[in-house]
Amino acid sequence: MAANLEEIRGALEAIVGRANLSGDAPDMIPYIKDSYSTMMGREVPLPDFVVMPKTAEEVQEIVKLANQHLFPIYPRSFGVNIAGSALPYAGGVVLDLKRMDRIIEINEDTMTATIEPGVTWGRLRKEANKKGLDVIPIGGPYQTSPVGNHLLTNITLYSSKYHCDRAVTLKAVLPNGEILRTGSWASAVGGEVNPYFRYAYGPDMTGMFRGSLGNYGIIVEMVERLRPVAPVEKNVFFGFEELAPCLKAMQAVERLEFSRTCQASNSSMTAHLILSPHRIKDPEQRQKLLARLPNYQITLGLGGTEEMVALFERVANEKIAEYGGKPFCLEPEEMAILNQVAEGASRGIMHMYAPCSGFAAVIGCLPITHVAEINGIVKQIVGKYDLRDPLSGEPLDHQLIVLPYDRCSTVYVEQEILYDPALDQAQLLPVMQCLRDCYAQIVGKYGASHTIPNKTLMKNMLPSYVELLTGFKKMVDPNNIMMPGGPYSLD
Amino acid sequence: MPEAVPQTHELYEEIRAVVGAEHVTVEEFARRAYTRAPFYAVGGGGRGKIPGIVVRPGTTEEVAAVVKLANRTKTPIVPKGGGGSVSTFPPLYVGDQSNILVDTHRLNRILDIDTTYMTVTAQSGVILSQLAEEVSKHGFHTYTVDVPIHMDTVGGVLSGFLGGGEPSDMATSGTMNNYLLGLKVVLPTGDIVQTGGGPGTNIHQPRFLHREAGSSDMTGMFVGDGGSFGIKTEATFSIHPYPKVFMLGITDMGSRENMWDAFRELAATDPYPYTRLLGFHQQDGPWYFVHVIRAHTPEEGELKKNILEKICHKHGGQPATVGREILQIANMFSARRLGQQALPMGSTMTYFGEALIPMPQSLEYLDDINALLDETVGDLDIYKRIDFVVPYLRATTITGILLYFGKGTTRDEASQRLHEKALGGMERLFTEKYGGWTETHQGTSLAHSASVWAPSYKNFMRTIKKALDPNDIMMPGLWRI
Amino acid sequence: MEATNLALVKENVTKCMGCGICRGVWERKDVAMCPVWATGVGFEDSSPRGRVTVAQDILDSHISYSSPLADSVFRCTDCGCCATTCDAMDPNTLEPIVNVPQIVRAMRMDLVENSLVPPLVRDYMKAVHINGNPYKQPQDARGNWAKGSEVPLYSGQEYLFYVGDVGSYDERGQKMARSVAKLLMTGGVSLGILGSEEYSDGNDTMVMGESGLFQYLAEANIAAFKKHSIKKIISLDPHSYNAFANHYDQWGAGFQIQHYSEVLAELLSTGRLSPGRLGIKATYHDPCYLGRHNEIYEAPRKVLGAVPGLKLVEMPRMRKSAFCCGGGGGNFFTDLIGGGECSPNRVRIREALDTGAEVVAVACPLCAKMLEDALKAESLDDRIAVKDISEILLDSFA
Amino acid sequence: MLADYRDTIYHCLKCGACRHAYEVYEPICPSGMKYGFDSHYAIGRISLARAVLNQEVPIDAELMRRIYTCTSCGACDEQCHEAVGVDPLQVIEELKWEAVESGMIPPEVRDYLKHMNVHGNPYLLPQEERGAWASVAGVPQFDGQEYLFYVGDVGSYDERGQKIAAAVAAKLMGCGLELGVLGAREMSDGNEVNRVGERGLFEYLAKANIEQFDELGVTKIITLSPHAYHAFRNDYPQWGGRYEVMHYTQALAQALEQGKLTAGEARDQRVAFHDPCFLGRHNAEYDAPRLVLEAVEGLELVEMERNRNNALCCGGGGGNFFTDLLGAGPLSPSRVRVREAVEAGAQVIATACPKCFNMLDEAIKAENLEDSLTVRDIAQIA
Repeated sequence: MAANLEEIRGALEAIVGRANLSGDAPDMIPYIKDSYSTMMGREVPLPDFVVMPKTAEEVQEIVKLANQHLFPIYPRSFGVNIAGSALPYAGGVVLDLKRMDRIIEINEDTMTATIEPGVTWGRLRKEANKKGLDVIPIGGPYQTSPVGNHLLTNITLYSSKYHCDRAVTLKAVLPNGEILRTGSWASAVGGEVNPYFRYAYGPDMTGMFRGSLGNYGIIVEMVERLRPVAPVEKNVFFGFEELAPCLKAMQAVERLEFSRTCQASNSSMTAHLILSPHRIKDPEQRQKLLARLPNYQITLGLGGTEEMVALFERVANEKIAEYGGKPFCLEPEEMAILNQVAEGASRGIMHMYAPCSGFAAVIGCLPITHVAEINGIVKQIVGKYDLRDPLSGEPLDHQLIVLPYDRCSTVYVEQEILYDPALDQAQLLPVMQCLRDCYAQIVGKYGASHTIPNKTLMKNMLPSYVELLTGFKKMVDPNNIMMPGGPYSLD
Repeated sequence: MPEAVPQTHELYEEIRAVVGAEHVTVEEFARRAYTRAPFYAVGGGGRGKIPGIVVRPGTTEEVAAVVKLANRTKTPIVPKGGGGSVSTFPPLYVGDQSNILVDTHRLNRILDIDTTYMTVTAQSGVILSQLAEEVSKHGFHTYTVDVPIHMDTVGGVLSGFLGGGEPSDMATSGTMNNYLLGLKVVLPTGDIVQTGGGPGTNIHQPRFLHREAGSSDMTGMFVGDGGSFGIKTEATFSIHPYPKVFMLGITDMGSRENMWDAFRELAATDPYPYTRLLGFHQQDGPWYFVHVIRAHTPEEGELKKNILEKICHKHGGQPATVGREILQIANMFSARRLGQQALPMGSTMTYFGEALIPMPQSLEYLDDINALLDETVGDLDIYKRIDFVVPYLRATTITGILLYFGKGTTRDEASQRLHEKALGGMERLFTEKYGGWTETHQGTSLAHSASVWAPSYKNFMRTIKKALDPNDIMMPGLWRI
Repeated sequence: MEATNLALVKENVTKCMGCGICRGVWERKDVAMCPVWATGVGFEDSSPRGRVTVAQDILDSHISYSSPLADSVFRCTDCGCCATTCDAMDPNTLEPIVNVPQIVRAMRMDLVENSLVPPLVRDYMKAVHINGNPYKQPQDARGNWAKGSEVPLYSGQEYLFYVGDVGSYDERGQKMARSVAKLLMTGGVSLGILGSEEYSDGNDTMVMGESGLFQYLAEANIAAFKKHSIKKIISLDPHSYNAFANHYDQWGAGFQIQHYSEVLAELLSTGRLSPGRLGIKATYHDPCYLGRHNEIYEAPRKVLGAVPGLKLVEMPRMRKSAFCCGGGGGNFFTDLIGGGECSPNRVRIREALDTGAEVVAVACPLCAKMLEDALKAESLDDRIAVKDISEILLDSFA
Repeated sequence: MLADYRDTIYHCLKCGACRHAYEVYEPICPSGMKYGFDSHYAIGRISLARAVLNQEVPIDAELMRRIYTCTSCGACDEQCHEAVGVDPLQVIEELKWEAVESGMIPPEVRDYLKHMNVHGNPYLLPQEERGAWASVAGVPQFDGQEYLFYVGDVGSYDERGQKIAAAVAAKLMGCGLELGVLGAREMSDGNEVNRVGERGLFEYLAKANIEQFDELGVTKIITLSPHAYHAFRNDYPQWGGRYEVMHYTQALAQALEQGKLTAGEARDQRVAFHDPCFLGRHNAEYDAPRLVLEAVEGLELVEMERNRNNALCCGGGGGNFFTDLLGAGPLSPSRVRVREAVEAGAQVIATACPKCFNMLDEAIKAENLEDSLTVRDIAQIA
């Protein structure tokens, strides 16, 4: 690329304007590191340019240019980059899409929002609320982008109630620069008035882009399903002493199919959700709270008319009691935070990363029956490496959060091993080893899958499936310009 | 006039070696029997192409072997399930007279029902009602298409219906695709691929619990593909605890305005007080709602019923006093069987303009297709026409006219006129005004859909098709790309 | 090639919507299933819908009758399930209007007339034609089953006990004929048999399209009945019952016909038979020619219900939805469907086993034989037994 | 030393919370909003700080150009502090200091500091003219009055600033407050100097001011500018300068409470108050200005979407008022801000800081909103 760098710069400038392109190191450094790369100690080269397009047409032009000059492209939607998914592993162009931040439509009738990648859950929620609607977040923080989240995964903290076709249709710039609209949006002319059905026109192409991490193209617009706000919406909280009955209760309740949202966590996680980063640093406050918290907790989101919510609550109480769970209550302020967390996309969710902000997440999507076991395994491995809580210096109690998928048939499990990110590489070694051990034992034995395609994990996939994934990649991106080189690439 | 059709097939011997003599035939009468689908004449003109050979493989591996043979000679393949498609079956249009019709009838085993992970894995030739029955024995239910549950196979519905078909509870459940966890597919090259679940789950446990857990959702690509991306041989679905309470009701909503106001309010109510909702009326008659409520407890059912009734009542709804005819119409939409609404002798039933329409435009669309109907086939002997509108989740509706031709209109006549006049009008409506597409069913919808595809979409499909099917043997020409 | 008989039922053919429901309903609650389709032999042409399609193609002269087609056509068991499941209904009666068995019979008649019947069918016809029975046994031996029993030859008794081919010649049938006769007589029914004067009822020749032979047999039987001034007949075999009740009238039959299960039910209800206690669990398999074709569902059940201690459990597919044993439509003799794991009788015996019954009760000698064969093929002899309802009743006396 | 902030730097999660205001969910970082690249947001600046710390990149003028567009408005702190507990502004300002130390600063910043060094003010005007506005306005020189009315650079030299200073003084005096100004004796408060990292000059100015205040017997100070208020209140005590410091809006609110302020009339005007960062976010004073405005008869106080702790900076902080590194354009914060005021339905955007006034007034012109929106200082409204 170096040979014709100036030519490319000129062309890119002509597309996005001088102000929205930079090839200066200070502008590009922020795009080559995130928590993941830091912990893994992986060096990611500087890209050649950071480019901020404003329109789909500009994105198209850039992609065409990339094919012409064969440079890689790494798009990022709003750029909440924690796990190394959008780093420019092979240089080239970082496409920062945060200028594409239009909420094109919030349709009250179809209860959908048409958004660009730079729109965040928070903003979408705010605008939706104005029309009596709400978002159905995937579970990321409020400042993440629905488009970006869908590129990662479709897993949600929301129960089966809302899992249908959340990403309805989308408009993507393919690696060849053409625009592809999926679902009923694919109609040449009429599609513009009806992007509200996911499955028109044969194969479900919306699904192809979900979880693709940008490998198959750049989503420039997406129709996201919203939900109406029920007359009464309420979260109820139950505490358990043991994990196994807690998970059993969660499964039993989820099978009744009335909860709007559901999640389980251990007290270590709950404390982090509740306490702001500063308060949790105070050992006294933390201990006090932990003493009041049940060891494990289930949060259920209920919604409906007053009578309905009352009924659901009663049934939930009865069901949970069968497994020894009890409702619990904390101070109003604390409950307020937990309530926000239960609704997703809140600041409380950010608290779980704080204040250490070094977290080695053991993430898996697996049957709920394995959760207690792998929780024990993580605990044991953490003990083996004698990891310490960076706040208190006490032996580390890892954080556990369990989010059911579709009535608990499987769950999304996240276990956070907190560490102090200011430690140097040598000091981080035990944490790294611990994480590797966890993965080796859990992925291998339980078939736990990450939520994102990862080269290591792809080794565990059926070769025929990998072939389909990579074959599809070759087909739509023959020059391999999208996302090459990283752990998530499909080249 | 008798059509000259070949009586032998160049791959007969080899296919016979794969599946055994009793599972392959080149008999003309047997081949012709596969060109029949419900209301066959109405959808698009006659019975169409006759396959050159019919094969009933018994295993995925046999399917793969047949597909590989077909690749060698570049012979078109048409997979077929139960043949319950109501708007003609795609093989009528695709391929040529050497077509290998792969009948999945023998792939009819339910392989696994797992109540812990709540999944069922079945071969693609399993009839949906069989699936439902077996699953219900374990206290669970599946979201399978309702009409015609007794004829359609898992593979046929997943391939032929947009979104893999609409379960009876479509108003709240979405399509079957939402409950599909993974597929085993014989690709057009003869390679076998297992989708779903992604990393780990494929190898370490025989369950496909997350479609997107490992990467892109490669499962969805095969849903609604009309069979052109491969032959499905196994599918895994999630199953659901059976809601014990089932309540059905009919409400007389009076005027169209009343119906629509209530319809909109119902669609915006959270949680849904119903699992199925249907608005319909006949000629100048009142609009009726048919609803189904499902719940896990009687109280939950009662509460939902109260909410639903309150909303209907608020907009002028009255408990309906309905005769047999209305019940029959209501049944037509909820019937688990296709034509159970008692056809008059010699009449022919079809859907006219059934389409997915954004909710706000549903009634406008209804007016448009009624006008189109008047204009194009209105002078034929029409015995009955029923307008209907059904919600799909909260965004779109399935709106259309249920049309019965009387004795004075023969099938051929109806077919010809629909084909010549009405279809064009419909295409215009969708390209110019409504987007989306007519019909959720396989057959005409797939055969015509490419006509309104955006060029880039067409390109994309062509690219995928070319890469997956270099010899273009699987349902060639289905999308006219 | 002539399709005269098919042309007569043309309206029936054109009424078909092609929905395919006639093939059967897997959900085993309301409607039955085509045994041929369930077996998986043949292709779409061997399903009821396929048969109509083929008929349409013949009528439209797209194809002609042929030997392979004959194999397909003769594979139908005439069980009538398709005619009960058909979705094309008369709006006034809500009854199905497409009658596939009728279409199949017309095609078979055409095939017979065009000399295109499969060899096994031809053998059957030939045997009946020459020997008067498909077993190629002498006519004199027809009454042999009754030898050693007290069953008298007919001589003016109130009833003729008509036994038919299977009851007369088949070992299993004979056993059943004896137990039925014994019970009837115990109940004080005055009856006699025709013995060597009995002729084949012709039911299966009729459903196999040999209408000439059928007429010949019917007339021969009628003549024999008239000769003996027979007014009331009890039939052993539902197939005979079907022929007598529905077809003999055209030749001026004029007698009253009952199936033995009806008579037994009456004897039990009037106290003329008092069964003993029998602590078993039994399920009842409806024969197609008794059930679907003639709507006799209650009588056999009443018989079983009258046995103290007997617990009747039903199979999911019963009465109108009962699943054919595979022996109807001539297939008992021609065996065009063949064996195998999915053969109808084996499917049926497994279904019976699933109910937890120790005994599957039958009321037709063909069904008895078919299911017993299945029992052996499935090696279920020690888990479930096939018994005629009369045999069960007799057991209770012992 | 940047190294002192290693923990803070390493604790950045790169979550981007610093870019948007929580609960408002709108862009909140003035420089990021303008430039877009992450390097102009806290998230990127922390990355740069880390790279500098690890000696992966040198501090140079190009790098510092990304740092100096920071207006020290504190919005990133506000977001990040609550979300993950990091205070990025400290790191950013530490970088600025390191840059000044090593001389690797953009020319615009260098010029500003040079002017401050040479002239004592960024306007390159003589010290004698500092009090000129006061004699015109009839504000007495400080001579032992209860309050010192400290005006600062903008109020002293800038045309609009002078008008505001006069109005504020008049209003305060109207409330019966005894005050005096330092006039030609007044020295820069040094807050902006501090914000661009010239800690030595700031210390010099602070000490000089403290010396003079003490010499003159100043005990109570009312400041015109929130910037001066911030420096006096939070920074001066470290050198022994402890005074009772009020921002003039606080003084007016106090007067209102005591019944000394008779607020004027506004002819049915809808007014939006623009929180100055150094009054609001940095010193948590959100209520005093609103109390004063609400007391005005016929005035309807409307709020812009981004208000109080989520207020959007006008772009004039952190030295940018003088260096103008942020530059103009439709996405410059001041222009975004006036558009927001119009969206909120305001006819007047009320300020309590002469810098904000200037920035917004210019923005109204640039946006051609003169007919629908005017900027007025609180003292001009009340």
